[in-house]
Amino acid sequence: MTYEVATPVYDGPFDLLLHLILKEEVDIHEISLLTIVEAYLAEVSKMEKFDLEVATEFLLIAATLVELKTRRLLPSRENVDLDEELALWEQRDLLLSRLLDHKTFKDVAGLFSSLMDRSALSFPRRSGPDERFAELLPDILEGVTPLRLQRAFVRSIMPKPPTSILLDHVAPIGVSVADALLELVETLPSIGRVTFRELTVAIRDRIHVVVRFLALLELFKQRRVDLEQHERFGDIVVTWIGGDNMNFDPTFDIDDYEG
Amino acid sequence: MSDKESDVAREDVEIVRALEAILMVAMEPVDPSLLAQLLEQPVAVIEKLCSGLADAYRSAGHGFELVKVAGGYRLQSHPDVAAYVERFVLDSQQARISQAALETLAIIAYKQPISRGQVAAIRGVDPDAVMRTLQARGYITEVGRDDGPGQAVMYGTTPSFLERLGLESIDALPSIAEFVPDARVVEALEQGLRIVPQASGDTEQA
Amino acid sequence: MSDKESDVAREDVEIVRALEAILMVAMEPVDPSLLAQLLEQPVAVIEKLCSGLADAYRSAGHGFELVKVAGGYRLQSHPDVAAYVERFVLDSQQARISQAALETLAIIAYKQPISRGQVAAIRGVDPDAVMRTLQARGYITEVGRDDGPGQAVMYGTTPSFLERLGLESIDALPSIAEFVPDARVVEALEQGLRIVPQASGDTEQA
Repeated sequence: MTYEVATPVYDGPFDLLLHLILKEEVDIHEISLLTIVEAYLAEVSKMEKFDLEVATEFLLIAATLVELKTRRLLPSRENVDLDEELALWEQRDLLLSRLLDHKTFKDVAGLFSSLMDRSALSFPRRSGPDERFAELLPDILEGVTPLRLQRAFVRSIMPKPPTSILLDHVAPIGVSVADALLELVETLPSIGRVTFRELTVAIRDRIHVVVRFLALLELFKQRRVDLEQHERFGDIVVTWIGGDNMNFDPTFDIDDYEG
Repeated sequence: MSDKESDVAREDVEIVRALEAILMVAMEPVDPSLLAQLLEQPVAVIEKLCSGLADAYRSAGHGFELVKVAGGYRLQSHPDVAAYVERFVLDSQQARISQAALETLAIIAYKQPISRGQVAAIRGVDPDAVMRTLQARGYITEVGRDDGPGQAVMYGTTPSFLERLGLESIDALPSIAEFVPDARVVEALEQGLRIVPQASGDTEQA
Repeated sequence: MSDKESDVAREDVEIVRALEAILMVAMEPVDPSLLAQLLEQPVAVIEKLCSGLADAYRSAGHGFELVKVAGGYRLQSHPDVAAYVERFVLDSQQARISQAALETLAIIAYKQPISRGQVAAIRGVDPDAVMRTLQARGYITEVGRDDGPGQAVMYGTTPSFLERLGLESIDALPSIAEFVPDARVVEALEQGLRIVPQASGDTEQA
């Protein structure tokens, strides 16, 4: 089963997610949450003006999607932690309500468009008082001199200073899951067995850790690695089981839409 | 009609003429309470006279109409003859608004006051550029700051927005409940975001 | 208001409605030849219809009238109810020019003839409301139409603007030539801000 994802222009990852879920002929199992997560990371990295609130929202949504994906990939456990389970349901419900909001406001936009089209057919009377009332009008040019006018002109042609926030403390996200995957495929076979903590010890940026974790999940799905976690919050042991044969393109299989 | 009533009606004629004259020199919708104050009449009387005047214009078949928009009364050209007026007003500023801007405006209109981050959470994209355009057009404005620790700037719609949509007030918008997606959509979304893998024997490909 | 308004010949009804609509939205008296062109009628017919409309308004006892001033037709408030209009004008006008209005006036003074779209491009915000105020005060006026396909209305300053500023002619305005190269520095100093090397010129455009 193949379909075009690139043809329609999506207005961001939510639009894409909504489209994928609501497109009935597509098996819902096929939905690539990873694509959406990557779209979010791309959104954050291309943000014109870094806004912590906006970035946090995106990362929260991305994290929820990661968790949902993790659940589907990993076999269900027998002893489920109730708090953890509740937190996940809460996150999922939040995401669900946002998707519903998104859909709702897309429909409201249609109403706004038709209201605007209708009101554009009438033009308001806006002429103001005519010259018979001129002497009643306060002199708004009181105190305005040719020099002030000149200064106002100079000020108006100036580029407005962009309101910017210092970004020194925020590292740009420069790594995609595909990149992380390539990196792992290059290093893991020679190491054989390693813990996730060791794999990420040199990474200071949390988002890079997330990206690397997603890459590991991909390898797990492709049966190139085995993952073990002996206790909750315990370290994850990664074992390379892909053999020495590197004759596959590790990026080829990432959540593509081939059935 | 009794004599008393026709006396009142005669007195009203003067008020109605004054109303027409004021609306003729106004540059934006005129608040009924200002009209009430200037014409020394209760607001209810002003509202009644304006609505009567609007009816009179309609039945006389004028090329203009009296409407209540953005909380005030204004005279405007009749939509029937828009084609002629458009020829006259060639550079009308009613530029078309993008789909992204409409969706953003929809969110702000129903959820105001709302921060940029909250808009982003629903839109799923950074609304910065679109919100600056909407602000430059005068459809939205900063209405305060959030009480929370971030003290995010909160946005709301303006009277210009109401004028652009031809709405009397924000309450004239239909209830958001009318737009809530139907059960089929909700079900599909729940299924798409399900936590527990399906019980059926099919293989999970994620 | 009265049945007399329906005196106009039936076949002219559409033209009369269009005429009313155009006069309702016009900011300045409209030349009969422009009306003739817009409504595809001979000038003589337009003159006759306008005069008929003026009579109809008079006999219906409206608070507005249709008059011919400065060679064009204009709807205006009726002198009978001028006292109410005066109250409204006194109550609703702002006393001092806003920063936005001053900048808009400066752009028009230095760049005339200029269209509203061009002013918007420089200011980065819609100057519509501000320009209407300046026009209503008689400081700027329509000076023609652009030759381009849009035929945008072009604006310029008025003799009363020059008089008010004590200028012989528009050429007597202080030169801006020397400011243009260093303008960014001047601005930065004024605002007490650091100069950003790659500050882009169109941050307002989205």
